[in-house]
Order: sequence, then structure tokens, then C-alpha cells
Amino acid sequence: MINEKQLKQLVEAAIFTAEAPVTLDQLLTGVLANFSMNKPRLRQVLDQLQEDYKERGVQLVEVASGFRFQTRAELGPALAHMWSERAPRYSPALLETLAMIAWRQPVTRGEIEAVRGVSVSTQIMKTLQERGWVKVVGHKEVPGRPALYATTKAFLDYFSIQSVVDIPALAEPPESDTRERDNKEVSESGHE
Amino acid sequence: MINEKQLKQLVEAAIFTAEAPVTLDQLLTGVLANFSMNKPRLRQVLDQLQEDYKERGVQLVEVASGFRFQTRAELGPALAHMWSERAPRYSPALLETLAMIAWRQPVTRGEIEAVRGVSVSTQIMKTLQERGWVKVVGHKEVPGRPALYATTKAFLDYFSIQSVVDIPALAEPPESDTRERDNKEVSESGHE
Amino acid sequence: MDNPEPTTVEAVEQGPSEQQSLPLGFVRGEPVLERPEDLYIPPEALEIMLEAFSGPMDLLLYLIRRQKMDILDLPILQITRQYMEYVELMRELKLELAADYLVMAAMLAEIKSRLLLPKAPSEDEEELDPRAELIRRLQAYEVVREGARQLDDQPQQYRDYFVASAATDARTWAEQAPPDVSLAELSLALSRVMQLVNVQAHHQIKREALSTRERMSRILEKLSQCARLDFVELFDLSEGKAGVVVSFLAILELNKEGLLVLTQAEAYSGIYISAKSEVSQPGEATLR
Repeated sequence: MINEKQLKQLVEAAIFTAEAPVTLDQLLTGVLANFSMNKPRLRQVLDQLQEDYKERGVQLVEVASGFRFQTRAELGPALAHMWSERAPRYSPALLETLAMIAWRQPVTRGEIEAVRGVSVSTQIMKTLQERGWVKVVGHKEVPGRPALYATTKAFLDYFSIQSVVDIPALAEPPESDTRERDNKEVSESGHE
Repeated sequence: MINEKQLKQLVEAAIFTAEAPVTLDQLLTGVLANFSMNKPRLRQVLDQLQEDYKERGVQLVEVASGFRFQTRAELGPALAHMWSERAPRYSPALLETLAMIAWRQPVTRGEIEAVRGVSVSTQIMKTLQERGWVKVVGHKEVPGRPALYATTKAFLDYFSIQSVVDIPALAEPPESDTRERDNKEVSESGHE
Repeated sequence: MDNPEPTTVEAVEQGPSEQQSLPLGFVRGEPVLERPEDLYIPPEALEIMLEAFSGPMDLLLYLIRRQKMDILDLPILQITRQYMEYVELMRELKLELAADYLVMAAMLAEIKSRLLLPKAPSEDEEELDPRAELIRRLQAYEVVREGARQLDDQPQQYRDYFVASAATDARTWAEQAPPDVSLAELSLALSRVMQLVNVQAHHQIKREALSTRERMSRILEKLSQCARLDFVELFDLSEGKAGVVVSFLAILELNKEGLLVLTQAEAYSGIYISAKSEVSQPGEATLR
């Protein structure tokens, strides 16, 4: 059998060696499969680990796709300096395209272009898909059957958010009926 | 400036995020470049970190090429669950060999090769035997005394069938099979 | 880079006055600017500025903000004039101008002309405000632009945080589970094999309730466990007549293929079966 201490060590080691964030279910059916564990107990173990690492250089955080250890926020600049070759910067055009997809997903390229007023470069769509932030989730049933794009959990993980609504500007879903929207705008502008 | 605690956090985070073990020199010229540090002081920090992680699921160890965090030795077997995912699918060649054995058993490798027109790899025969689906039930009394292969009870159990005659393909002679397929193709192309 | 105004545009302007118009009025010599001393913009600066805008919507939004105007009462005449000045200047300087900027110019001109035309008598004129569509797009774009800015402010991997990982030798304990195979897959493989056989020899494959070949395997398997078997042991009466026939056929087939030997000490005594490799006892008759 396994004692409490070993259990915690096992969960800790599993999260540190996993290739992607780990969910509670993955832990329960994976490394913990042979031990009688349940979600509430595992939550407790994770809480303890979070506490243990509170003052350390790395911390246990829960992101959209599970738990992972990541470096303390204030160490970013110093570490980026050491691993400088890996720090990318993203253009406003790319970020706007990404924000648009996050906000209106599932969305076609044509719809993105309509809002941004500019054609979306193939390179940007390619980069977003290569990074695993955006994927094609279907095709719109209109002539040409354009691809419908949506954001992924990897996108949420990268930008340290649990959900798109964590970005205040994008929290309000777009109104589906444009006609209704126009009316609302008119009445709103009348108010001011 | 940076205090002792932050220094330790920085070193800890740097080792945790490096892709390979990190040497003292890499740390001194990398993340610690902007702070007045020397090897003896860095050694002390590393000693402290080693002490901190003594009872944890991961430990700070010095290997030939530097320092790294690695999982506790005794967790190996339990952690192994994380990588026990299913292997990719079997090749058509393997499945055809298996089907051939099921149908024409007891059969020699030479006989299988004569039908399939290609040599049957030793790896395929090994895989089928390791899986427990095929076994040697005797040897043919011809020069070289080739092994005679047959399917096993475990094979029938895996596919939940009583006998090899329950494999659907055996129910229909291949001629009718092709006819039916041709018809299907025709009707399908008619749809378009 | 998330906001073009402070980095590029203000560097170009150098003026303290916030309300001033954009210093682009010297285009075609027309004095449209309050501050003629700021007239000259180095072409490189304009090029940088152009790059700072992510597109015509971004430029338009910037112009509206500069005027401290509300998007909702879009001052279409002013905005169109300023926008056109920009576009003209870009063309004059032979900067590569994206077609999207010209599309927007055409749209603004169209709205402007519709506003200037005498209004047709209509009950719901607000519904027909030619600016409505542009206002709606500007509002949507503003959300996207702000969303992009907020996204960029979030902690980003490799910039603000790094994922921590540890090495492990646990993989050496890992056993890979073998792949799953469905009966359908096996059936398909069998069809392919049967077709190959069919091409080679015109065998008629008939369905049989019990496979003689499979029974041959079972008999060989038994023989590999014990050297000599009593003939009757090879029959399982619970299988009924068909089972007995299949077993008998299997024994005959194995005998024919030379895979087993049937021995009988004397007439009417027990028949024994052994694998061919087992040396038959001298003095015993071999049944063929």
C-alpha cells in the first residue's frame, strides 16, 4: 500500500513529468488507478501541493486543461533572458485575429475579415494552427463551405486563462441577431 | 537588488525550465549574470535546494552534465502508468497473416507466404505469438521441419467468437463479395 | 506594439495640442491644417505609422478617437475627409497601400454621398441611416482590438512564465498495451486473403459450421502435450454428429498430410495417435 506522503509525491512527480497539463481524471485513471482515491481526496492533495510551493520558484497552477507547474510570475524577465531564443512576440494583426476567433467562434475567415476590415493573411492562420491555438471545427453550409475556426485549450493554457470570458473585452458574447443589435444601438444612442 | 530567497527561486526555476541539465557556469552567465554571484555561493544555494527537495516527489540531482530535477527512484513503477498508452494499430500485413492462419490452420510460414506472395516477417510471427493469438502446434514432416501455426483459444476469446468459422468473411465466398462491392460503387456514383 | 498611438503617431506629431487635426493637410497644397509648422512628415515615419495600424478599421478608429468623437454619432463628413487625406498621402508617397484601405475609402465615400442626397420621405429614417452598418462594424472591431490588447497583457508562455518539468526514468517501467483489433478488421483482412487465394486457384469456399482446419490445430496441439493419444479421446460427443465428423475428417486430413501417425497393435484393439515426429514403436502396424 501507499501512505499519504507517497501519494503526494506520486501526484507531484506525475504533474512534473507529464507532457501537458494533467486533469484530475487523468491522475485518477492513470498513476492513481491502483490506489483507492477519489476526487475530493485528490483535490486535498493538490491543495496541499499548491500550499507547499507557494514560496518556491515554481508553482502549481490550474489552467484550462489541468494542473501544471510553472515559474513564478516575477521571475519571467530573468528567465526570458536566459532562454531568450524562445521568447516570441505576436503582431497586432495576429492577436486581433486570435481575439476575433475567441470571441465569435466558430467563425469563418470571411467573418473575421468583415470585422477587421482587412484580409486575413494565410500566414497568420497557419501560425495560429501550428501553435495549436486555433483549429477547424467544421464547415459552414454556404457556397464554398468555408472552414469554421475555434480556439483550443492550448490557447487558453498559453495565455494563462481558464476561459475566454477571462478576457473582459471578449466576455460579452456578440449578439447573434444583427437587426436586433441595430435597434438596440439606436435606442442606446438616443439615451445619451 | 535580489534577496537570498529570490535568488534561490531563480536558480530553482531555471533548472526546472531548462531542457537539459544545467551547469554552474550556465547559471552564473545566464539567469545570474546581473547579480554578483560566485561559484561557492551558488553551490550553497544548490545544497539548500537539494535539502528542500529531499522528501519531495522530484529531487535535485547532479548528473554528469549538470543539475536537474528528476523523479524519486521508487516512484518509477507507479509513474510508468502515464506512458502505458495503446500502441498504434497493427499493419495490414499482420492482420492478413493472422487471418490466413485462422483460415488455413495448421499452416506453415511458407504456405502463408505462398498465398500472400510476400515474405512474412519474423517480427509479425513474434508479435502474434506474444499476443497469445497464434502458437506452434507441431512441425510439418518435410525438409526443414517448418513449424505449423494455429490460432488459440485466447484468439477466439478476444474476438468473442466460438470458432474461426464465425469470422464474417468466411460466411460469404469472395466472389459475391466483389460483385456486391461493384454494385455499391455504381449506386454511390449515381448519387453524385 | 499593442497600441499604435504612443509609439509612432505622437512621435511624428511633436505637438502639445491634443485637438489638432492630423498633420497631413499639405497634400495637394490645400491648407487643411491648423498647424502648418508641423506639415512635414518624413516618409519613413508615415511608413512606420502605416505598419502600426492593423488595417483601415484601426486607422478609422484612431481618427475618431483623435476627434474625441463618439462612434455612435459618427461624424462621417470629417472622418471621410481625414481618411481620404491619409490615403492620398500614402499614394503620393508611393507607399504600398493595401487594397483594404481603398475598399474602406470607397465605403466612406458612398456613405457620404448618401447622407448628402436629399432624404426620401420615410417613416423609420433611423433604420435607414447609412452609417449604421459602419457603426456596427466599428463597435465590433473595437471589441476585437481591445480583446487583442488584453490578451497580450495576459501572462504568456516563454515571455512571462515557463512550464516546469522534471526528468524521469519511469518510462523504462512502462509497458505498451497492444493495439485493439475489431472483428470487422480481421474479417476485412480475411476477405483480402481469400481473394488472393481465389485468384490463384478457383476454390469454392463454402461455409462450414465447424472448421476442419481449426480442429486439426487442436488435435496437433493435444499431441504436442502428450506423445500418444487414444483415438476416442479426440472425439467430444457433446458436439453431436457434426463434431464427430469434423474430428474424424481432421484426423484423416492430418494423416494424409503426414502430420500424425495412427497405430494399432492388432485388429480391433485400440487405435493410438501420435505426432509424426514421434518414432513409431516397432512391431506395430501403421494404418494408412
